[in-house]
Amino acid sequence: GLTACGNNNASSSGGSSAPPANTKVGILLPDTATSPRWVSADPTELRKQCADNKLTCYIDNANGSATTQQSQAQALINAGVGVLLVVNLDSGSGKAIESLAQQHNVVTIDYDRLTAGGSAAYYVSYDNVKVGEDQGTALTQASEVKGKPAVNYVEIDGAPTDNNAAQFAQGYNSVLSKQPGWTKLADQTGNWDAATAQTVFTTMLGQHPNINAVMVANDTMAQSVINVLRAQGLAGKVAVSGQDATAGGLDNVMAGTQAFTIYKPVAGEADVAIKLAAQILAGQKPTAPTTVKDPTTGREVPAYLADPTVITKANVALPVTDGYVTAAAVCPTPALVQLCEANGIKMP
Amino acid sequence: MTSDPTLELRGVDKSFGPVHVLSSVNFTANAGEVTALVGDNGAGKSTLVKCIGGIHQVDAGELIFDGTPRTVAGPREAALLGVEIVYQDLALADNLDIVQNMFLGREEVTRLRTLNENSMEKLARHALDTLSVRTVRSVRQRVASLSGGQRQTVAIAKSVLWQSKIVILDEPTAALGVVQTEQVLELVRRLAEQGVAVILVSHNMNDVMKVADSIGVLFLGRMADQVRRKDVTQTQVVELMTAGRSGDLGLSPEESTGAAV
Amino acid sequence: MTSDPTLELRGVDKSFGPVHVLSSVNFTANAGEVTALVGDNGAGKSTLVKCIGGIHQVDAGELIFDGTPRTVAGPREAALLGVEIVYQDLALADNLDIVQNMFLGREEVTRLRTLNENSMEKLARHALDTLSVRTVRSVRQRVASLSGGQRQTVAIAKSVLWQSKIVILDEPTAALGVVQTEQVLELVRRLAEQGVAVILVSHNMNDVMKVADSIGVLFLGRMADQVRRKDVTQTQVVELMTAGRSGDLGLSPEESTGAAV
Amino acid sequence: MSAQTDDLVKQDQRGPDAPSEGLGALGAYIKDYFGRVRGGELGSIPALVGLIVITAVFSLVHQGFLSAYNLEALVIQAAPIIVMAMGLVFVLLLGEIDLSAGTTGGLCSAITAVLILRHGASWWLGLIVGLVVGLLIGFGMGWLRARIGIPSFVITLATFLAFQGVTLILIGGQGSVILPDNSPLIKLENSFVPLWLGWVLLALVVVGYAAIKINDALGRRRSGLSRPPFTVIAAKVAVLAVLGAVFTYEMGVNRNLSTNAFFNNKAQGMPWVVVLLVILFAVWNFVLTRTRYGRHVYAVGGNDEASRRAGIVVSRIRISVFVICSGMAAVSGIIAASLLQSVQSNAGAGNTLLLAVGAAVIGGTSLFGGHGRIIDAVLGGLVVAVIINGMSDLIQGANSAGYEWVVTGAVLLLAAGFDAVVRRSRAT
Amino acid sequence: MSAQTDDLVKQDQRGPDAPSEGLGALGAYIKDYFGRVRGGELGSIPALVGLIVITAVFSLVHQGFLSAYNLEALVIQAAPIIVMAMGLVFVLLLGEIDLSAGTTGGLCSAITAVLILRHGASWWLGLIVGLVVGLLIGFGMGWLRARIGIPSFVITLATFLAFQGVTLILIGGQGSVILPDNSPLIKLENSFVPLWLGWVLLALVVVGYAAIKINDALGRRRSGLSRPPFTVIAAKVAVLAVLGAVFTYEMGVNRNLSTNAFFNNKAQGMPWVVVLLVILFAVWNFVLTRTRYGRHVYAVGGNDEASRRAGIVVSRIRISVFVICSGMAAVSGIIAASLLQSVQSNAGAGNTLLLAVGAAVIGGTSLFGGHGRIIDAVLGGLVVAVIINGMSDLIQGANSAGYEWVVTGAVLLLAAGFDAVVRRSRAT
Ligand SMILES: Nc1ncnc2c1ncn2[C@@H]1O[C@H](COP(=O)(O)OP(=O)(O)OP(=O)(O)O)[C@@H](O)[C@H]1O
Ligand SMILES: Nc1ncnc2c1ncn2[C@@H]1O[C@H](COP(=O)(O)OP(=O)(O)OP(=O)(O)O)[C@@H](O)[C@H]1O
Ligand SMILES: O[C@@H]1[C@@H](O)[C@H](O)OC[C@H]1O
Ligand SMILES: [Mg+2]
Ligand SMILES: [Mg+2]
Repeated sequence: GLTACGNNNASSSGGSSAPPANTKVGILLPDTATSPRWVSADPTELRKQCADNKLTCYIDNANGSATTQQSQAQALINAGVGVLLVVNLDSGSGKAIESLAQQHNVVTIDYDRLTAGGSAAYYVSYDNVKVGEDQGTALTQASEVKGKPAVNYVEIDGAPTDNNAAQFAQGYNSVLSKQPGWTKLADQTGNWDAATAQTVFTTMLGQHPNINAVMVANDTMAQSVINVLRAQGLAGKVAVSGQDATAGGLDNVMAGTQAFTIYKPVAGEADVAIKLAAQILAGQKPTAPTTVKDPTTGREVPAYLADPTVITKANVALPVTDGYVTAAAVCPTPALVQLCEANGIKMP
Repeated sequence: MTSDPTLELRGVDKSFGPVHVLSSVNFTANAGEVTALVGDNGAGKSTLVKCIGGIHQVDAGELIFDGTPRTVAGPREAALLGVEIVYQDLALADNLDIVQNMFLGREEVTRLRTLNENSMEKLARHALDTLSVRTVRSVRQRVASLSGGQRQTVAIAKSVLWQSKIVILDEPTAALGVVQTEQVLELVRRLAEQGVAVILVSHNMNDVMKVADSIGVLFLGRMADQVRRKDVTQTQVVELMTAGRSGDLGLSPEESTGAAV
Repeated sequence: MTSDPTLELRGVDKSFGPVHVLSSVNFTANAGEVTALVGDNGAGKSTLVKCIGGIHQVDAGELIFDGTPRTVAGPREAALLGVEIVYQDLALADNLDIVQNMFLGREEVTRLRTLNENSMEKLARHALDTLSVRTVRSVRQRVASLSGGQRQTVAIAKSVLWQSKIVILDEPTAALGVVQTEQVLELVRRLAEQGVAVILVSHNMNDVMKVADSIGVLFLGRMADQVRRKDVTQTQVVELMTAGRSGDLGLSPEESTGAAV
Repeated sequence: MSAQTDDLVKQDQRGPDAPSEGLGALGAYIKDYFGRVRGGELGSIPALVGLIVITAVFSLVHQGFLSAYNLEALVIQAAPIIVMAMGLVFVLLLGEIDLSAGTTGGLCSAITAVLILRHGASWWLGLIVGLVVGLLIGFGMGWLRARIGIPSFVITLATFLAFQGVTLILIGGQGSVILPDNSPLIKLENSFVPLWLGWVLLALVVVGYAAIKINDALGRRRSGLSRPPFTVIAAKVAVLAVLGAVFTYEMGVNRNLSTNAFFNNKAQGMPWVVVLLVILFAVWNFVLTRTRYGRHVYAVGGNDEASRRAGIVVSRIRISVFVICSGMAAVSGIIAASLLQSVQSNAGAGNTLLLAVGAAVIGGTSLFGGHGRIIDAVLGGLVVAVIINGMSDLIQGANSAGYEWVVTGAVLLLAAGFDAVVRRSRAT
Repeated sequence: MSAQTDDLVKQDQRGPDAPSEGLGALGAYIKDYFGRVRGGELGSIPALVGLIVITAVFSLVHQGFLSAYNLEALVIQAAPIIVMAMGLVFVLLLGEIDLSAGTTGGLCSAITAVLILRHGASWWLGLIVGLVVGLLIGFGMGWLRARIGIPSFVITLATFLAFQGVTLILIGGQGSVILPDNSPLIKLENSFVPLWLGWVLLALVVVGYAAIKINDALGRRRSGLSRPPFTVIAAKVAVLAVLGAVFTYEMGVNRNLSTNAFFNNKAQGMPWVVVLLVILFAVWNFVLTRTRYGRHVYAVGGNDEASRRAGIVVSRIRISVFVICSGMAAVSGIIAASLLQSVQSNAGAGNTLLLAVGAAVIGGTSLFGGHGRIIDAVLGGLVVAVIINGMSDLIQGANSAGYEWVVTGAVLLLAAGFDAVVRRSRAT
């Protein structure tokens, strides 16, 4: 029998000892381009949790296509899953999947991204607005700008098609716009894409050579910003933000060319979500610690929200020690191995 | 002559970029007559035909139909003026079959506006039969698979299905066999007898002398002369073609050497 | 005859899907002779030529070159066997100029392996001159802009630049003027005198009777007969073409009506 | 008409005495058919065989691939691809390309959705505006191609980009607009034809098909032309009836997998979109094969200069195919919106267009103009849908996206390779 | 040679007495040139004029567009597009398409990066393996096209998808592989030719160009053929020298924007990639215009049946253009990696390919085969790069992406429309 784990506030509503009739869980991941997490951290952790909870998990990635995700959902329902974890590509297609699932009595959980107007039973995530706020705050704390009376900054946002990007922007804008002495010189989208971000930032820098800080939404795009700064001899002199604690991002943090990155350990989402799924399959109806208001329907969606961690040079080793990224990925060359060791990342 | 010629060209000029192909060409074709248009290779015969057909626009000069000057903006306008042309390069759609090609642009339809395939198929076969093509397996064959002569026959048959005032045939018998050539020449005469103004472009002097009433000779883009058949011998025509002049016929000596190329 | 014919076909069959085009065709061409290949439209002449040129593969039968049976897998193999062909459909690349077309596949190069444009341009111009084409403005003109006859001249000039053992001309004079036709016929005789086996496909019986040493007559895909020029009259040849037989020449009565179509 | 000619063109015309029925005629017909196939006139055979092979393979490696549930999923997934491919066939027939068909569909469905949701338009008004915009877009692009002479690749590359932008602006930062639950637009892909009506419709289709074929044959007989034996017609009608019946029956099975005792709502009957597909197929097939317009499309695609000389207004034909293509793209976009019950801000971007063109090409339509049929879109669209559907369940796990891409590419290549090898017999 | 013929072909050949120098000859040459232009032989004029117009517009609406800083940015952004377009020209010359050139580039650069970073390969070994993989990919696709007969659209659609998958699998969960800072690969786009060397290279190019032109003219004179007057050659060489000098000078200006007094590391000199571009241009231009191979590429593109009959092994030519295209795609991918100093898991996906094809087409290359030159890739690539660069800062704000897409599409269309209108004079 499956026993509910208590450490994540998920409490059982009924102590059933009979083995669950259905142990199949479907997991729909969104894409591969916006963040490496969907290819590495999430599936790895989810799979591990599934094994621990003796569940059969089917993990699909929709490659950024809502149609593909829809057909994957159908295939999973056809395969007989009892719970479906959905990381939607947008609320609309997410909602379609959830109503499809509901038709077939499959319980859905919004994973990482909330499906506005959807019918998910739970929402498990990091708080994206909070992530944005943390990004904004951390940027103001960066050594390159800290204490300066006047700071010129530019913004490079995520993809306008991604609701999370809007929430991140909402978060960091709420912080930066209130920061005394901070002036926003330009605001463009980098589309979560390295090449776009690089073109955009090249032009920005040409127009505004006196930039002190760059509010860039994730590590992939931050790398492009740093490339351009480096060509101008400005890398390390301009504060650059990030997100996702990617190997490259951590390298840049260690090298001092990026001020920080945001670490969202998947365990915070994956462990909770899978345990939740196990409980649902076992016939329980756990009570969530909090709720999040669905912006379209106003429904209070039961939610489990984890807190992100800001990673600076000081705690740069954390994602590696957690196993979120491997030391080999962070330190691929001899020069980086040295840097890693100096920052407390031990090579295996 | 009391009535206007069916077609008259006056001072037609045509260049392609730096290349002058036709220089002030005059030419007439009368109803009920076969007017031959001859000239050396590259003299400009096909270009002249294409100007009449609206494929090319003339740079200068007039096209006069039944006494009225007209601009022929395109093949549609030419068709409306009653001009029907068999081009030297045939212009068939390889992906269509014989019937489809023969009725292209003039498909017959039923009362429901759907294609009347049965009627077209019958008419097409009949038209081909009159031209003695014996080896065409089926009129539903794609023209891509036809032999050179068969293609030519399809193009000719296509042009005679319609009631036209002017029929222009640009080297229609080039690829044809002995019997088929006879048939086409017979057809040419028959058309003329029906009152059509037939213009025949040909290199075959025997054929020209046999069927033409009038002969226009192009020499390096100029009209060397247009003469009545009965007034000339074959030798004279050949001389006109190759030298631009023959005795007192044709261009003046200066003109014939300095002709635009 | 002591030596083998330069080219001999034995029992050649060729169909396209359900269409039988050639049925057990025999044919010979000797060095130093002009062998005419005649027949009605669609009789299969061009198909036969394409089989020799490796464009089509025969379904059955033998192609014997100088006494040795060979399979001609493609145009390259044909060229290696010394066969040079002017196809009825000319096959020129419209986007290339005259020189480029004439030397296509056999470009001359300098010691540095770069194209020797100068040498090719001179040779091309010379070859065209011998064919009396007077209206070609420049040998650097794209062939797309050439007149029908000019295109044909380019194709012919292309084929005589090379030392070949067999030269096949599929209706080479169809689009040519009087003078140019003369030149081509002269060329044909000259080639034969140089020991080449020339095969001439033509619908012009006058030309055929004038230059041919031997005449093969195709009738609906069968070889009605191959005869020596001196043994026949023009009327007999035309009869063979149109009926498959003439007196005791040609197919048996049954064969000539039941011939495969 | 000389007797001799009659002899020689006997394939065209049978005299009144020639058997046009009976075993002899049937044998001749079949022999002729195989002769044509050997000669390279393969029609839909390669695509059909490819479809059957892929389906067979997937249903072997993948339990439940042929379940009623998945069959329905397949149909509704294939629908937008097929519809877009149908429109593309017209453009491809002229040797043109429309890279923007996908984003045009996205844009039109976005317009429809935004009108309905944000401006309170009724669903049919939204729908009409969306479709009209599609037609106008097609007209604009066709005009630029035909009158200004810009290559269609560049025009439609520009609109491919631009429409993505417009859709994004329209839908805004929310990522998608959700159609109201009760909207008839959603019903298209998510509601089902009542069982009895399904059978009635099938009967109509079969009877209609039979009537047309018989009428054709009688017409040819009246005109003294050769015609297929009635046995052949009967056989074709029978095949259609059987396939249709199997499909209708399968779609009649309750697909609701839920074992839950609380709910009892059944999912049975074919999705309404099937009816739309049948209608679109019939209409466009009719247009292409039985009207002057369709004939002119083929002619212009085969030889536009010849068509011009035949008096066809080539530019008008050229514009019209873009109009049809964009119009069908709009329909396709709306079907996709129905499938997803919403419109994404990146609707129609990505591989949508490439897959639809791929469908038409696999079906047998040439990219060089002059060769293609509406059935190509249907068969090719089914092939693509089967590959995508089959794929979406085959590979699981961390890098599933990567492997799926690889396998999808490989299967696509196999399907096309198979097709090519079969067709190659055509080349001598 | 008859005297008469000589007369009539006088444009070809001037007798020894005809003036081949002096004002008369120059006048004749210029007149002939304009005659040809009026006749529709426009060459690069439309693309060139388009480029100038767009550049002028952007530098009006957008301060600093022509600064040395932005000029360099433009060049390094254009480089991968131009290189890919150069390869595509070969494929397009045969009327084929390679939809996978973008993802091939991505894959090859991923292989190079992964080899260097994860397997400790030296940079040149990684580079060579990446390039060789590119060539092999091209061979495979060419073989499928030429021998199996699958349409290239479908083959390369399949590989477009598949290579995206392979790259994703290779790069794996990290999202990107970052090239080591000191890698020579990074230098390509980020390091600069020393000023003196820049001028030396320019001198070499100018002298080389002049030498070739003069040698050609002398050769034609020796063969008794007409040749351009030396004044024309001198003028062309002078234009090249002046443009080159302006560029070299501009690139010699210190582009460092930092006004900081503590540091004075300069950014000056042209990026190394310019040298690579010049070499690639020279090589491929030479191959296309002066070798038998190049001639055969044009011939097969113009009329493959005629080429076959002329003894050209068409399949070999067909395979070779895919090899060249994929090889150049690999080079392009590596340049892109140098630009981004990393390889992303979605490298080369998205619009990369469409923009490169658009570049070639805007430059003047036909999609139907037979017409195209290497300079098309350069000019068209610059047009596209200017549009993208000019766009990247024109519109600000959250929905800027949408507007940018729209404007990019619009500008692309304008550029192409302009091009088309200019070229249209060709049609009568
Ligand atoms: N589009 C074009 N561009 C440039 N020159 C052209 C074009 N079309 C034709 N010409 C030239 O115009 C001249 C006349 O061509 P045309 O086809 O009218 O000759 P023709 O008298 O019909 O010759 P033929 O008897 O060989 O058919 C030729 O020298 C040809 O090269
Ligand atoms: N690819 C093909 N498919 C089907 N039938 C073909 C094909 N090629 C030729 N044919 C048929 O074969 C027959 C012979 O054609 P061929 O071109 O050899 O005739 P020909 O003797 O050269 O005639 P012409 O004098 O008209 O040039 C014709 O009936 C033609 O329709
Ligand atoms: O972590 C981010 C994720 O939340 C977002 O959806 O896509 C981009 C990533 O950087
Ligand atoms: Mg002509
Ligand atoms: Mg022939």
